[in-house]
Amino acid sequence: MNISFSFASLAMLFAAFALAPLLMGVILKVKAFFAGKQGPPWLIKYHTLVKLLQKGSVYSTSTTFIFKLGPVVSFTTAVMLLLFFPFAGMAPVLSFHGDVIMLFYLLGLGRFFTVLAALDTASPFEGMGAAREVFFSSLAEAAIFVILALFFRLSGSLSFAEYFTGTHAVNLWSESAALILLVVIALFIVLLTENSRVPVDDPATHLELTMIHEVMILDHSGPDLALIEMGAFCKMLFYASFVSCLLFPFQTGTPFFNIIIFAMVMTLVYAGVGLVESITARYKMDTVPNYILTSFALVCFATILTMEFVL
Amino acid sequence: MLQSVFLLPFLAGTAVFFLPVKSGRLLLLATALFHVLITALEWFQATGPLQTQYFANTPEGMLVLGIMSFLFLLISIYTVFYMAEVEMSKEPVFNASMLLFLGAMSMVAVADHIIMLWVAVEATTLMSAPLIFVHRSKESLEATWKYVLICSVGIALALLGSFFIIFSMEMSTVHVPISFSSFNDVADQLNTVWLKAGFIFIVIGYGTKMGLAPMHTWLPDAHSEAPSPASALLSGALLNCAFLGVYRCHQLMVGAGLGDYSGNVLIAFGLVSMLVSAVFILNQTDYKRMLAYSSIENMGIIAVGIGIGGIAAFAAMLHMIHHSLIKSSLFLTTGNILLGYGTKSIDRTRGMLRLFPETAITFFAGFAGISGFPPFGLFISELLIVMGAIKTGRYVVISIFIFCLILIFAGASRLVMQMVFSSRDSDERLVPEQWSRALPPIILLLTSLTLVLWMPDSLFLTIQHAISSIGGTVNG
Amino acid sequence: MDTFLIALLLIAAGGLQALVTFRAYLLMKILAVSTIIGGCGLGLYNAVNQIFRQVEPFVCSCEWLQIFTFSLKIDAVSAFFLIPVFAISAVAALYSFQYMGDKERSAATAANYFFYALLIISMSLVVCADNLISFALTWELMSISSFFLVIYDFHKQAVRNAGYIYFFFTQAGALFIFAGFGCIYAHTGSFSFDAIAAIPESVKLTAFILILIGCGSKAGIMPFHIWLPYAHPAAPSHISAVMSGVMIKIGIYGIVRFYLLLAPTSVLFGQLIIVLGIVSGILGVVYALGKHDIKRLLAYHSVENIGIILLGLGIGMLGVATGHKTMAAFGFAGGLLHVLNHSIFKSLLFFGAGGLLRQTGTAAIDQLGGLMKRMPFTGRSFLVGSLSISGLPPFNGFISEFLIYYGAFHGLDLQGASFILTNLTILSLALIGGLAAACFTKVVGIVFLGEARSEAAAQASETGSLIIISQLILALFCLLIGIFPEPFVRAAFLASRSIPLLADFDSMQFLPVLSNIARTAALFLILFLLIAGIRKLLYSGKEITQSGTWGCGFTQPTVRMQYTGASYADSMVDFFRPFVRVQKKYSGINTVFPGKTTYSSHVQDTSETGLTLFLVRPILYLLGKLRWMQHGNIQLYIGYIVLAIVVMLIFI
Amino acid sequence: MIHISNILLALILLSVLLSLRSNRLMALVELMAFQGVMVSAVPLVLETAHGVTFNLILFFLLLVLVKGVLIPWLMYRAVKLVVVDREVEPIIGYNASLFAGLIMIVFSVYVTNNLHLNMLPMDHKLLLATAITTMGAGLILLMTRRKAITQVIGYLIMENGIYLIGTALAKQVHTQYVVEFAVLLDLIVAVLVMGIVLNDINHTFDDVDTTLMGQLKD
Repeated sequence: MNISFSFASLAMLFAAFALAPLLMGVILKVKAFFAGKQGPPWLIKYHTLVKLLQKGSVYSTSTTFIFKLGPVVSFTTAVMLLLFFPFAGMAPVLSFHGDVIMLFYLLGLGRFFTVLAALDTASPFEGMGAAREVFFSSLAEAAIFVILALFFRLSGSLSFAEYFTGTHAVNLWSESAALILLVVIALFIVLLTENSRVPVDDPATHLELTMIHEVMILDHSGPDLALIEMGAFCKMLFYASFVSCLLFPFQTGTPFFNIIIFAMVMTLVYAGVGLVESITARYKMDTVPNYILTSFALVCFATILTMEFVL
Repeated sequence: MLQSVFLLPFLAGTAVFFLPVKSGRLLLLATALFHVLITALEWFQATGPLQTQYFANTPEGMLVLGIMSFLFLLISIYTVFYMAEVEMSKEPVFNASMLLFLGAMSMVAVADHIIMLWVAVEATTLMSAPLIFVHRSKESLEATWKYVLICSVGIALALLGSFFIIFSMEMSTVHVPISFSSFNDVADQLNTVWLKAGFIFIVIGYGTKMGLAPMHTWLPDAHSEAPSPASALLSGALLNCAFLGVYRCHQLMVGAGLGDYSGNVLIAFGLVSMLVSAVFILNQTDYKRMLAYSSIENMGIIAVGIGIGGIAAFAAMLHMIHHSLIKSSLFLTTGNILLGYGTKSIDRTRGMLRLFPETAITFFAGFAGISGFPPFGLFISELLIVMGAIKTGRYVVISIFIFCLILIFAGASRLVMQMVFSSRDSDERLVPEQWSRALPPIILLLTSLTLVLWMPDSLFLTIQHAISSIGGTVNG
Repeated sequence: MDTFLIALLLIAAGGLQALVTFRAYLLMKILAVSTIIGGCGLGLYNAVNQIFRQVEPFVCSCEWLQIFTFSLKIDAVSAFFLIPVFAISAVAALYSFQYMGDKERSAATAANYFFYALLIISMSLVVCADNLISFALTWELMSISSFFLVIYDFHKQAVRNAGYIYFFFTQAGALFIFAGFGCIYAHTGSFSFDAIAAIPESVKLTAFILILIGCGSKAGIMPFHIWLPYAHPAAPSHISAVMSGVMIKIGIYGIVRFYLLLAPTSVLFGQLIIVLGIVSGILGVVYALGKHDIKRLLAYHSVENIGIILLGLGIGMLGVATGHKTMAAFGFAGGLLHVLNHSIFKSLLFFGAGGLLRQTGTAAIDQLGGLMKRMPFTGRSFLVGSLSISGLPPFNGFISEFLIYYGAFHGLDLQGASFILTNLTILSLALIGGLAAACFTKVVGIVFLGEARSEAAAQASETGSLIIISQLILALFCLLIGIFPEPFVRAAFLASRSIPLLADFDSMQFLPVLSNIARTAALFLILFLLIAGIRKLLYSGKEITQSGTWGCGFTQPTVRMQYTGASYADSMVDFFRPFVRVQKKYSGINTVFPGKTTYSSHVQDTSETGLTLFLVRPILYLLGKLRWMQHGNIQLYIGYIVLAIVVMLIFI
Repeated sequence: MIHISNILLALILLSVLLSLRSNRLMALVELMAFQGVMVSAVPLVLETAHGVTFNLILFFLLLVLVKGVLIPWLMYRAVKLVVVDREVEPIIGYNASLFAGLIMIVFSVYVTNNLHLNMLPMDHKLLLATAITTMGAGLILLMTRRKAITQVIGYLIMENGIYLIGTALAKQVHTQYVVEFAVLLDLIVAVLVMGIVLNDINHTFDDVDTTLMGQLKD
């Protein structure tokens, strides 16, 4: 295992961690812009977190320890993700050959507990959300693994660090740009799915029947909810960084430039999410699988193409 | 003297006709015991026949005789206790016929003269007719009539076949006594066309008796209508005797270089038999008929094994031994079931495990054995037949073979499971279980089991000797 | 005498004494359980010893029936498979002590212990069998003893039906194995395992396919798995655990063993296995999603996990065929380790299901609920089992899946069909993982969480102590393997060393990968504890109140309103509609004052309906048509004889 | 001598055809007795070429006794005792049966000619053709007659045919009287057993129509 406790790596990690809520604000701002509104303040998410952390909690009499375990596990897995990701071309804190498999399975673990926590409440609505969550994300996970397979084919590596900082880095500026373009689109769809964004899920809607992620955490309150929210921000950050790293190779040689460009690309990605949310409506639940399958088909297509390109 | 194996039962049988019931039973048991002793004597130190032109001590004959003798001893013990329950009016006739039947079968086993073999086989039909007939119900009469007529017709054709075989010698230049052993010596000089024709008629003739389809039609009727000890004897001993006739002729064909032809004929009949029994075992409603069809199946398997030759021939011999043991055990058990329930319908013999636990266990063990599960012997023989068939490249044959085995297993296991395990509303037991009647079938099963764990060298050598003449070996 | 044989004798003694002492019920159980556990312990010790000390294989043979030899040989592969055989059997025996509590049926219980002992012995002998005939013999013994175990509750129609289906499949499978053996025997001319590798390549494939069908029907590979979802719910739970956890792996053993013996060079073998693995894996989990009976659901998960094992083995075989060492080593190690892992967590889950069944009297998921509060130990160990079977870190299922992934990823530089299959392997592993997690969130969520859906579930209490202890032991091992995988992976690797290609493979290649996973898992746990601590801190001194669940506006929520397992899985099952046919019955609302309306859905197994529709029915129809043959008319019968003569004379 | 044997064979053929045509049971039994005597005489006539021995004559007498007297008498008794309705009751009509018999003759002549039995004397060939016809007719009776008793007669006619084939082909058998005697004994016992069963059938079923006996089937 490569452990990099360098100042840069750690600093990037903390910066990412700290800025995740801010970037969520970007989405809100973009949406507000398109709606012709002023929108909430940039720091709205920090306010929310602080408010939640100060509160106590109400627990349903139906629940068990699982309900309390859910937020902790999902937050832990999200943090684990960040530990392994090479932000802005910096070496990640940790990495090893094969870490991607482990990380996506850890994400699965987090989801497992989130879903269980939802089912723990005995609420029919939360059950509904849970069912949708596991279904859509299992499809998304399959798409992710095909992407990973493609990356292995291109770079021969199995870790984020190798993908983006190794000798055969995968990004839009390499020789297999056409394939990566397909992957970027696919990954963006996965990002929307995994983070419960429009058009898969609408985090801002008010009808529980139509929700996925939000309905699952209906009964959580106080610090528990804060952990969930923070976990969700981290997850979003992770996927956005993933897309960003594909869009641009942060290997200018100067870490400073890398970070600046990275920040810009990240903002763009978040803005992209906001843009999509502004101009599309949420799909009907039964068309969502097809939407996810689109991403899946894109990567599969890309993978088949590698049979021609890479010999 | 070799002839004593059939003379003794003939004499005893005639005597039993006129003796009172009690002493008749005693004589039955005594004769059975002496028969075993004589057989053992002949087995270990062949004394040889008085008239060598008619009778001979052959390994395959001794195999059949040995099985028959052992079975008869246990079946006669069973019969005595069984008869005590059913109170048959003509018990002396039954006991006498049993002995005469034994005599006729023993004669088949030791006959060497071609026509004498025929005489003996026909005699088995006639002697066993009263055994089936004994209940005198409509059904048993019908069964007897079909048995006697169909078998007589069939065996008459075997006589024709025998004539053809004799003629094949007369067509050639050699002249030897009309016995299988002397014919075997000159087999390569016999006229092949007539030999083939003879073989066909003999296979069809003795095959009728052996239960090869499509000549098997009497078999399910006779086996289901006969009292259980008689069914056990028919299935366990008589079919082997008929098989012996076919086998002798096959030997001759192999000697004449027509082994491939006769082997293929046997395989064809064997497969048809298996298919036919599969047809009727699925959805069977009568458990004795089910067992009867299973006998047809197993005779088919033996025919296939012999037809394939090589190690499959060895397997076929093993199959014959174990089938006799297990099937007669099953038939004896059905006697107990019939006594207990008073019906042969599978539908009305439910819940055996609760009502008649010992019977149920014996029955199921027998079924497992007949389906080829270890620790019973049919497992080995079926495995070896499959192996032998593939070794000779008979892929189609083995596909049909396996297909039939699967079908038959599917049919039979459903029925047997229903009988043994399902539940029944009433707790009525017509006749309670009794160790005296339960023990003979158990002993038969244990014998099969023992023969799997340990086979006496002399038995092995006899089998090896018997199959060597048709090119069967144990080394592939 | 060897430890192995002593262990078997001990187990046999335990089984046999039950037949004698069954009138003293408690004594019989104590003696049976303790001797079986003792024997298994000894056997386990021996197997572990064998595999790690890498001593010369244990060989033992005796003459049998003049022409055969019954011979045993414990090499690394055998020893590896012996580990789950003995380990799980021992724990299941412990479990059975309280689970088998019906004094009324002492004879049946005694028979159960007898056949249980026989099953353990025959399974371990299959694994050690060293020639065709010994393999066939012990295989059949295993089949028949497990059949008797399945029909323990024979007075129930469903159980008899299950027993019948199992019996049928097991015998049909055995005949296919025999045919495969025939192909081998036809070319080697002997029953021994020695010369098998020398037979022609084309025959190898035929033999392998035949054996694959036979062993596959035991293992529960997709089109031949039909008996599994019947037999597992029917059997007592410790038997389901052993059958699902161990016995079906013996089918896998057969495949592995004959693969090793045939030593084929073609890629077809690996590709075939991968295709089967994909089908079993994906469809297994989809059917599992659609099932509402917990034991049946677990049975389908066995099919799924067999699929995963096959994927691993298939990757390994592809690796061998293409000379790709990493792929081969990781594929085989992953497949084999998954054998062990699955045996542990599947037994654990069956134990849990058995406990539920015992306490609530129902196995229907949608009748249960909220049991985590009433059965805390069962619930927690079931949760561990669920996490493991979903392949989530830091539990054992993840380790083996990781190895398979690792092998598969490294196979991505292959070309053509092999590349596509490798890709599909990765894809289906991911899909299986996701769906398995979905399925087990359903089970845990519906059964253990929420509110009780029936009176029985509401009144349930925790099960017996031994039942709990046996579950805890297994749960512990799930976590142990997840965090300290090295020795276990090493065992699996040593077992796969029998492949010539891997003989010189450096096991050091495994170590960094494994230590990385282990460390990450440990890190995860530490981080988890840390965050849990922080959470505790955040809550210190805060007001925590209890209240009902927020009903989203509904003020009178009832337990019947909870999401059920059926509705939970509905959309997912729907997604796979071409392969999974769902039968829905809905009474509808058609009057002004609607009466009681009902709705039920039932997922049909496509291979089962296909088999019924395209094979069983036509055959039965055809054979039914032939029944006029036995017409009862004697003239016709004589006609048959004449016909036979005519036909034969034509072909003279 | 040849003429005598030819006449014998012609008579046998005639009896065969008549038996197919016959619609009265009694007539059938009488025909059978006649046929039995003729069949018994065949070896005597054929073997005289090699000289008539004492054994041969003795055996001829025995055969006549059994085939011509004893068995027909048994059948006669059976018909008297058992059968109420003495109609033959064919499944296939008499004319059709007769026609089948004629075809049978043509077929057997064809078969005999195609067997290339050059070593056999001419009269043996004729005998063979007759024998095959007889056997075939027996089988036809077995397959196409309803009454059990007719089937026994059919069986006996078939047996006669086979015996004739044996006479034509297997010379050696006829020098072994032990064997021949045993075969004959079997035949008698067979008829006896069949008779007993017939009797019981009649008691139980009130008729010997075999179509009544179709209870045992699947």
